Amino acid sequence: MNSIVQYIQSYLASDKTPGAAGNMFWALVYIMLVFVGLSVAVIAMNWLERKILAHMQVRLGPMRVGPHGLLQPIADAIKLLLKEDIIPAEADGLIFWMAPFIVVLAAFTVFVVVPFGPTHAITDMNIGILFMLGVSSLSVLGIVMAGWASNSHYPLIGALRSSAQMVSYEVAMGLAVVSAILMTSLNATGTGTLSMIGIVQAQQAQGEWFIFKFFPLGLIAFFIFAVAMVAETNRAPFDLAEAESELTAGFHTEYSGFRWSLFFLAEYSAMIAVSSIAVTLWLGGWLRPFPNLLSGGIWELVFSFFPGVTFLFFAAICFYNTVRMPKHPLFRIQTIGLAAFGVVLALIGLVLFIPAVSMRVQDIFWFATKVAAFMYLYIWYRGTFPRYRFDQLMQMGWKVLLPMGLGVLILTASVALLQQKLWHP
Amino acid sequence: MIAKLKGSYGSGIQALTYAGQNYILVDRSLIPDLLHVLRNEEQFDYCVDITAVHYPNRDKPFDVLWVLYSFARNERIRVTTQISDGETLPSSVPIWPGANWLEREVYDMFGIKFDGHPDMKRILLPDGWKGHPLRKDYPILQQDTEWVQINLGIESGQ
Amino acid sequence: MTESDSALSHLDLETPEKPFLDANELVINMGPQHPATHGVLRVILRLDGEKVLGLECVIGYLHRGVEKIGEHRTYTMFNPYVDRMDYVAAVSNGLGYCETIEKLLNVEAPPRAQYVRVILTELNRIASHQLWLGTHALDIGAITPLFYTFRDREEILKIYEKYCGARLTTHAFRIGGLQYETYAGFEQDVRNFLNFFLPKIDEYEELLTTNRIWVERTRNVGIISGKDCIALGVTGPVLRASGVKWDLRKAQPYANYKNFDFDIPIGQNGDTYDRYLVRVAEMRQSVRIIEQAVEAIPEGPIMAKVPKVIKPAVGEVYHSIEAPKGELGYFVVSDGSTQPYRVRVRPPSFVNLQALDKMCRGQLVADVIAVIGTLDIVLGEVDR
Amino acid sequence: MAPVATPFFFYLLSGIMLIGGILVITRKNPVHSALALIVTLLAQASIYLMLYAPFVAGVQIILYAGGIMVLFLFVIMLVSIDRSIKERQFNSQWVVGIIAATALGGLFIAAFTKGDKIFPEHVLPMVENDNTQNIATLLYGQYMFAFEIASLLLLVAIIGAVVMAKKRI
Repeated sequence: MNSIVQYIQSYLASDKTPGAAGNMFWALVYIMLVFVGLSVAVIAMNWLERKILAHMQVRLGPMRVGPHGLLQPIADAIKLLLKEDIIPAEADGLIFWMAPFIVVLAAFTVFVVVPFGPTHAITDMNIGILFMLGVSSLSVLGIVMAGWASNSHYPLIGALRSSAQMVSYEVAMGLAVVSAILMTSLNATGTGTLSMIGIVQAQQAQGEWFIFKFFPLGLIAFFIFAVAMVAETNRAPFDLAEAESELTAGFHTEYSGFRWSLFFLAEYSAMIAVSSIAVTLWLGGWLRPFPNLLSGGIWELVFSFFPGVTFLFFAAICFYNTVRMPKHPLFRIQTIGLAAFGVVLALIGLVLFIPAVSMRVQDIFWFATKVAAFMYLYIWYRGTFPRYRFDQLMQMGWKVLLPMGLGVLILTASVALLQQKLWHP
Repeated sequence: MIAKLKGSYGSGIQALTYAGQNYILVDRSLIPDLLHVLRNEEQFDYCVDITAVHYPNRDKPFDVLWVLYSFARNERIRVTTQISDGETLPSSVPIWPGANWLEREVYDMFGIKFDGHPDMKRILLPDGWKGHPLRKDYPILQQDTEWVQINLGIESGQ
Repeated sequence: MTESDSALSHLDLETPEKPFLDANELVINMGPQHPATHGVLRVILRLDGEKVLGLECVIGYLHRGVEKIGEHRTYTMFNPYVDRMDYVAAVSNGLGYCETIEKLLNVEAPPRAQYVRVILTELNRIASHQLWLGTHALDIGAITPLFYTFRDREEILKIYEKYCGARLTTHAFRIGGLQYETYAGFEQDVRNFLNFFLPKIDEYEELLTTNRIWVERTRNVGIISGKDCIALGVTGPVLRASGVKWDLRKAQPYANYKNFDFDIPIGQNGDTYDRYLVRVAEMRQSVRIIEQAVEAIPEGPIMAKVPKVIKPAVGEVYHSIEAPKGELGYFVVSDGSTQPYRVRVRPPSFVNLQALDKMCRGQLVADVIAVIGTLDIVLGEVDR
Repeated sequence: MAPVATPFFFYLLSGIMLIGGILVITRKNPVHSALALIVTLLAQASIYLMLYAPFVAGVQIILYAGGIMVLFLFVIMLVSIDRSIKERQFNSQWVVGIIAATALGGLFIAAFTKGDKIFPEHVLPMVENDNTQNIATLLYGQYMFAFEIASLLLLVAIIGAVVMAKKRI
């Protein structure tokens, strides 16, 4: 008994990820945490997308289920789970059945290496970024299978479109990633790293986010990645695979109920996954703003307040809206619900002010904030842009992003080589 | 213009005016030639409409009429001809490609066939529908009960 | 003859190139239940990959026999039916019908009625173009303009509701003039709307006109030349975007359009982008017309001397107006009874839809959607 | 991290690979065959991982499972499936196939039984952490020439494919 407790406690003192430390128990705990956190994030994202998009479009969005529609995603989830699960008669049953699972599997597995903090990752792999790209490229398989197995024209065209699109943009994406990885090799040993944690540590060591490195080379690489990642996740303005005005719903036209919701889940977790790659490679991962410039005890203290203050701010918004709720008996439950939600947020915020907690959780907060900014960008795109046409999309991928990526890669390599030669003549 | 046409076609053409609108009543035999002339020499390059009217008690029960417009003259003209039931007309699709659907609609509604039309079939009603609804002997409540029963699986829509 | 032949020859299907990998030609059935076919249009597409080899429209799913109904209703009773054809521009339909019957009766609506008619019809044109813009942008993937245009269209519908109680199928006009005097504050409402609306057009344009993706999706898509337009009988903004400066309001003025000063916006290339620009410019011109009309609106009677039972003399009349979608014509034959002997409607959407095949050939599937949108068809009018 | 239950995972993965391989050649539907091949490739990638070659495993997943097999499926879907099912399978050369398989199997068995004498005795140090760096050093150092030749070959293949597929350029 004692040894088990010791085994569990031993990790807390370690500065490695549970995977690297070889601690099975904490690895499992982390897997559960990531899984639950991701599911909550997808649910929150669902609500936020509808709400933000609605306000961009001068309407209110969900307002009925719960205060300000807060419970809408849950209602939707229940609806989807209770819906009839239809498999078309002419469909290839086994493949039709497997496809959504492969997509979800690929979308969730990548989070094994996502570094939410120096110790907050399930494991740190030597080939971390390669693993992420590789596994996320497997989701194409699921989409192709879904489109083909439906045995219907619209899904087939949707699947062909999305797989062609994803395979094409992976090339540009890979080049952008390589140019960021090249930047990690600017240290005394001259060797870079593919490890996600190593990449962030390299940015810390060099005192610069890679987006600002070799200005404007890092910025261009980041831009290429930012465009390619939207295409990679089949989101507006690159959502041709599910362009509802053309192909009704693309590859998941024939899916319904639970299976459809799996595609939905996969889409959003894939969005979070690619955003976390971008954050890790260019935006300093878990690093707080100005870790070197504004260092020292006081600044550490100030920045450690941020997570708590953010949650208190959200709680304040909740309370403000509680006060503004219509004073009508029908709204009583909603008002109480909103107040309770605010209280929960405020409590979380207060807990985050405890120094021990805030030190441990700060990294996750900064990482999540950066990812959330990307998520907002995704919604913003969707509200603003029309949809690209397929040939224009391909043209953009192969004739604009790919040459740009190659150019940036070559320039980055040259500059990096030059700098190394100057350092070690 | 009318005088010129009369000169070349003689008694086959009758020029009429009602409510300030010109229209010409022409013999069936003149139809393809006259339309060609109107299109190419008189610059009536826009075929506004083709339609028909059914007069069941007449000898030749159908009035078929072309509403034409000339951009150059800013002028509208109606060409009307009378045909008997079962008689066909030459298609004007070679003259105005836009006549395609208009002629199909006339066929659909009146059962007047146009020779040389690229795709002479029903347009608004389903293929296989019996009867031509805009004929006067087709009452307003009548429908193709057989078609409705086979295709919609109900006794009658009315 | 030769000229018309050439007009036909490029409508013929070119022999398709032999497709790569011996892939079968794909036949896709778009509609009648499809999100982007604006109702119940069914388009059968023949595709080589994503390239359109040819298409065929199947219409008639919304056929209600409006022309047959017309023969069995009195002139007055048929008036509300025409609103149901192009239901997004019901007022224009009503104007065309009332003017046709007035012509048959040889009466003219009094000046005050004419002015109110012009105001309401032009408001309707704006509403129709707004609805078109929103749905067209939605087809191309921009969802936000839809909500903006619907928000502003609401203001027009409010004016209608205040004037005649209905919002969509208004039945606003009567044969010989108007039934209702305008409500108190009508002019002020219209003026308020114009002041509210002009900046909103800029807002739409800000979202789309210079949007790179919008321009790429619409420029050089669905090109149709002015010559082809005329050959196919295409009218309205589509014709004007192809560079033909022709608008019935100017060419053969009806109502009292000759009293107003406005321009006919035209395009050069006849592509989807030009059609978009033309329609947006038309909204501005409509605003101009309404501004003039609302300032000059005279006092006086609103109804001409029309008998209680309308029995026109024997005769036939074709009259057409510039509806938001193109030339809307009515051909009415009277046999001297209280019911029209024959009512023929020349629907602009029906004739314009013929150009779809010509405009889509050789383009991609995504362009078909854009072109269906840009033709601005209403299936209620196509099928009648 | 120390390896856990190595033999168990080895046999599990080899079993998956074998079953996948058999499915590839027995399925009538080419899409099913392609999917079985993907399973085989993924199992193989996992075996690379067990051999402390994470980079090779990652590349295997990205290139074969994620890239090439997707293109395979793409082509299979474009070509009408119904027709290819009806067509007789390519099983007329089964005699040759069995001979080749037996020869290969014999080679493997020989290598397994006589392996002690052929291959050096000592076990190479397992270098998980520097694996990628080592591959890079080898590829761009010792084997630079071979590497570049291989990429040139691929370039020629790409151009050749484009020329063959597209008559007008």
